[in-house]
Amino acid sequence: MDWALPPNYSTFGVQIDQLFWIIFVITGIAFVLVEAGLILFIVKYRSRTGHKAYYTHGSNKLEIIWTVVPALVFVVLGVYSAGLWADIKNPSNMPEGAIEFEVRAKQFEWNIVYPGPDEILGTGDDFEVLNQFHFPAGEPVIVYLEAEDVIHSFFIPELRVKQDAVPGMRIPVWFDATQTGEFEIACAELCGLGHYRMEAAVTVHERADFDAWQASRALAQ
Amino acid sequence: MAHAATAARPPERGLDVYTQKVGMWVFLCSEVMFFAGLIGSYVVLRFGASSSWAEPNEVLNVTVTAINTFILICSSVTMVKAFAAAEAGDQKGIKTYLLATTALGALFLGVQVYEYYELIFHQSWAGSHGFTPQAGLYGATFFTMTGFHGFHVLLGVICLGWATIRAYQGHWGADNTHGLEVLGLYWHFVDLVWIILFTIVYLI
Amino acid sequence: MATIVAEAPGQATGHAEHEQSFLRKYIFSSDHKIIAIQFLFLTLFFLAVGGLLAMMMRYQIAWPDQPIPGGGILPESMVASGYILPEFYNALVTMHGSIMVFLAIMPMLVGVYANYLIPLQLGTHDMAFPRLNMYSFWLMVPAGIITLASFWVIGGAAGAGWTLYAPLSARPDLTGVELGQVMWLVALIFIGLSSILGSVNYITTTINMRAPGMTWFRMPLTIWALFITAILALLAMPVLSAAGIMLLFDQTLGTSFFLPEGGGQPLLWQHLFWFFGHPEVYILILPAMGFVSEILATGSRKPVFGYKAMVWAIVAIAFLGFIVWGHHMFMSGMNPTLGLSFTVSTLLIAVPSAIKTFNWMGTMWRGNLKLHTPMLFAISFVALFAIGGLSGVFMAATPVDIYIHDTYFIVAHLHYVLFGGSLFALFGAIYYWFPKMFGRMMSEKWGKVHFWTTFVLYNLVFFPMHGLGMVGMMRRIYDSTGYAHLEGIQDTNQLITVAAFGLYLTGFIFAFNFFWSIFKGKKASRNPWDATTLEWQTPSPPKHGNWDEVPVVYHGPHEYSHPDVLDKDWLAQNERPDVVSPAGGSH
Amino acid sequence: MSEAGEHTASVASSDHEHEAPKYMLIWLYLFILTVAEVGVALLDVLPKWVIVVSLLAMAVWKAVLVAMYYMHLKFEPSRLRLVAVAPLPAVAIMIIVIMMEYVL
Ligand code: HEA
Ligand code: HEA
Ligand code: CUA
Ligand SMILES: [Cu+2]
Repeated sequence: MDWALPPNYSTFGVQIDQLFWIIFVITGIAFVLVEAGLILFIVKYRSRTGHKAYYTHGSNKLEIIWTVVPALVFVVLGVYSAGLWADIKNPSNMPEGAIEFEVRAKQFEWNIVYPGPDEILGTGDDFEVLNQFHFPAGEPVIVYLEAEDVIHSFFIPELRVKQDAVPGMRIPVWFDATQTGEFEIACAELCGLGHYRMEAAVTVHERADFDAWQASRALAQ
Repeated sequence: MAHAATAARPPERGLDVYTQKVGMWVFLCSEVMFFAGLIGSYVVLRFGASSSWAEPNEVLNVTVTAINTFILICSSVTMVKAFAAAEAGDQKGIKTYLLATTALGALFLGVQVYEYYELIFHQSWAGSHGFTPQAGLYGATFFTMTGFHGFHVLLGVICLGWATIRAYQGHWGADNTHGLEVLGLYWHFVDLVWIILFTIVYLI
Repeated sequence: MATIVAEAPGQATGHAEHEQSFLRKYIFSSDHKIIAIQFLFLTLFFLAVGGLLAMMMRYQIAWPDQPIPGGGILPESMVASGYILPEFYNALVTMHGSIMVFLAIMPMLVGVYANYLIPLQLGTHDMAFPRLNMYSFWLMVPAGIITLASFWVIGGAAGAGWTLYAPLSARPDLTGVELGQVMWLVALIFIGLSSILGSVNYITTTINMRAPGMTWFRMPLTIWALFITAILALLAMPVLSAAGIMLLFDQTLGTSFFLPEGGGQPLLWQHLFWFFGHPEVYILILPAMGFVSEILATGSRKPVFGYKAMVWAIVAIAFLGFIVWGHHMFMSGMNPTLGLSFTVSTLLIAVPSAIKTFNWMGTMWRGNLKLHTPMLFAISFVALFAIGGLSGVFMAATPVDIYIHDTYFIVAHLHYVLFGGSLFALFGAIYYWFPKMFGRMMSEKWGKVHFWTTFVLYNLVFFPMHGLGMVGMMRRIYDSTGYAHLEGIQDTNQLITVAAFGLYLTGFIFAFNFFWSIFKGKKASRNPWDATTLEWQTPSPPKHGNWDEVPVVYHGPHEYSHPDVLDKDWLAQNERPDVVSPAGGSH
Repeated sequence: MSEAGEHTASVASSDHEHEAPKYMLIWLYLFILTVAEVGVALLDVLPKWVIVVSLLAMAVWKAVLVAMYYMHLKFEPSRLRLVAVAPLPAVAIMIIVIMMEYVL
């Protein structure tokens, strides 16, 4: 196993990965500080006979330092995450003119509703395919998530996408794949005994290939 | 810092009230959270609901329940009177008022049982016969909230009955009021919860 | 004296030892020390059960294509022709998490140590309401029995995760679990009641029954932690009970609080659960932090560094703990704007934890470290809690959580804080207070063996899980071999499993040491660790009623190496200043 | 030693040096408020939001009366009052935040 995030294929995935590694560095510093400090103290201050410990009740200066410094780090981190989060998840920041799909999750399959050649959901040329999700690369995609029975979670690791599908709700998710490729939708929320095998194939096409695929599928319906 | 002789020093100052009373108040805090969980869910479900909620008096018999509310309020007065009688050492008062409180509490329960009976067997809602816990969110929340309140009243009535028996044995008096006060706190709290429930379940 | 006796009603004869029957003395006892020991045996048993479930899970994850050894003894509904069934796996995960949280760690932290330590460290004869205390133990017993029984009913044990997300948990037709889910909720309601009764006792005792001189800021940090924990439990548990009752009605009465078909809201369950659940995880760590502060001070022979900062940090964690619950719901479809405020509060709650971590290090700094077993566990608590806390920061950053939510990264986080945190602190606490409880020492040699094997194997089991999470391995999956993106992780999974088996075996080293020491351990003196708090100034074990005469407190809780005290390096809280040394003052 | 005196006093004798509260008067208030509530709700002449706000206000008013007089909070030491209101912030946070799901 490599200790790495899988290759990233989505636009905002770059920033997510960046943030991951930024936090990795910050927490890494804190980690080294704590662990090295502990080891140093164990070695340096282990009990010696006749030695008496240094008597102190603390230091206000130090308390202030180690309150303020982490607080500042966390505020900066919070502001940065907040911005990125709003870009990714806030419905008002969803890209305009994206191609739209509907995904209906149920035990234990993913029903993908395609908009058809007219690229509008809810019209006559819509069609449904079980466990196969095809979409074009290089342009934003919006998926409307629904669930029929229990909560499932729509997870495509390479696209850094995850969103629960909740019965009774219709939740939009968007992403923009940078390259073509073959991936999987995995279900990330425990949904019953078939949870572990609730997967679907994802194929990211060039736009032209996608149009061709969709046209052929629409005809076959 | 001058230290007084060891044994004379009292325990640290706590809340300046006796322990059972503190215990009851602390316990009531958890009861507040319990009912807040139920009431909060009710508010959220009703606010976020697509289906309609009935107007007051449409399904529930507000008049009967208003009278019932009044009964519970009266039982709070008699309870507090029983406590005042105990403080004054008035044995007759203790007995009369405790008996009255128990009776009023039981009466409240009786009316609630009657109300449930009428709702389940003679009321219709949303086209179906019988207003039951299965009658949509409205029925479910109604029976859950009033039911748990009723359960608390039942526990209270049992304790009150016990306290009344003790009263006839001459247990309470000017030198023994704590038990009554603590029981009273519980009883008034149940009344208080009902005041809130009555408003949001029956009137709004 | 008179006032003090009046303070303990129902136990007015706090120190007049009556002849009591065996049953009253050891089974239906209302002595807080006996109740604590009863809780200890019960929770250790459930720790072993929870661990056993984990072992079966680990076997399945590592070798999904091989029958489990000894599976034949389990009924067909769990293990069919040697293979663990997916629905049984779900039951294993659910019951492993639930048992560990509700029947092992939480009652061990609170049931055992709040009961044992609050009266002893505060200097009272017993709890405020000893009878209530007994009920709080005896409510746990049916909860445990129902939980164990649920494995054997038709449909098996609950299988919707310890978080019981509706609608899965509400509809038997969707899980295949018929009774198990209901039984688990009933058990949960018993546990809730038990913990509320316990909390009422702990809070009342702490507020109203402290010994003379035991001011708020002379209370040992353990008491502070247990007191604040009790407040958390008091306010959070009832919400779970309320939600649990509604879920129970959804399951049995056909209501639809959490079922969208009937107009209900699945997300409402999550809000209520986590409104309880996040304070719950702090219930699971605060007492551990208290024990560690105390063991570190004793082991370093120094007062706790920044005592007041430590107290305020506990209070801050508790307060903030009520406003961060949404961080478990970032991907749940919750309003994204709400997610923003939860990110900020979640990051803020890490600040008091940082304060605590650095103060622990400050306590060790320039100390005179005695590396006995409790101390080793306490130091590694700091080391491992830091890892778990730091991985929490990744998840608190919402964009990162998009990727790592519901992966093994979370599993790594939760075991670092719960096992590396709570359980390590508990092992430390057991070794530390064992002499007081049983009057004998646990073996140091076997204690050290237990510590080192546990420490090494523990890290081998849980550290690689961060990597699994980064690769994208989802939680609660029965078999990960079907996924393209999870190719090549099976070696790691097998390594983890082998280490986990070893880890389970270390439990037996501990169990052996524990039982052997109860009967054969070296006799303990009053104060084997040269500690300052009140419980060490009584005989080991203390008698019924704890004290003939209530002690008077003159000093702060952790006065080690006071320069004015010449003959020893500690100053008990109740040592008269004029007796110890002319200049010895209180602080 | 004044601390000791205070303490024993508060434990031994009850805390009712205050004049007895007017229990019947409070009862009258509660009665009138209940009648007013039912009236407002059933007559249904005011705008909906006025009804809701006034009903909630009256309910809270009644609850406060019960807590203050029948549960004696008015006459208790302020430390005990602190215990009594302790859960209210948690209640407020819980309900307000969950409601924000729908408002935001
Ligand atoms: C004892 C229990 C415990 C504790 C103490 C914590 C502490 C924290 N937890 Fe954890 N958590 C759990 C138990 C616990 N957690 C469990 C059981 C789950 C899973 C539930 C489930 O779904 O089954 C979970 C899940 C969980 C999630 C949800 C993840 C998801 O499902 O997607 C999140 C998200 O924010 C989170 C965050 C945090 C944070 C920020 C802290 C912070 O309090 C940590 C603070 C500590 C530190 C940060 C380390 C020390 C500080 C320093 C060394 C200072 C310097 C540091 C810096 C400057 C960075 N936790
Ligand atoms: C405090 C809590 C705690 C503890 C100690 C543990 C301990 C362990 N856990 Fe657990 N775990 C959880 C809490 C805990 N876990 C929770 C909350 C979840 C989430 C559940 C969910 O998703 O719903 C989880 C989930 C979880 C998973 C994820 C499953 C999945 O998502 O599919 C895994 C996988 O490996 C795992 C493994 C282990 C292992 C190998 C141990 C081992 O460390 C166990 C080793 C055993 C012991 C240390 C016991 C030894 C003791 C004795 C033998 C005592 C004997 C003594 C006497 C009787 C005197 N756990
Ligand atoms: Cu669908 Cu898990
Ligand atoms: Cu949390």
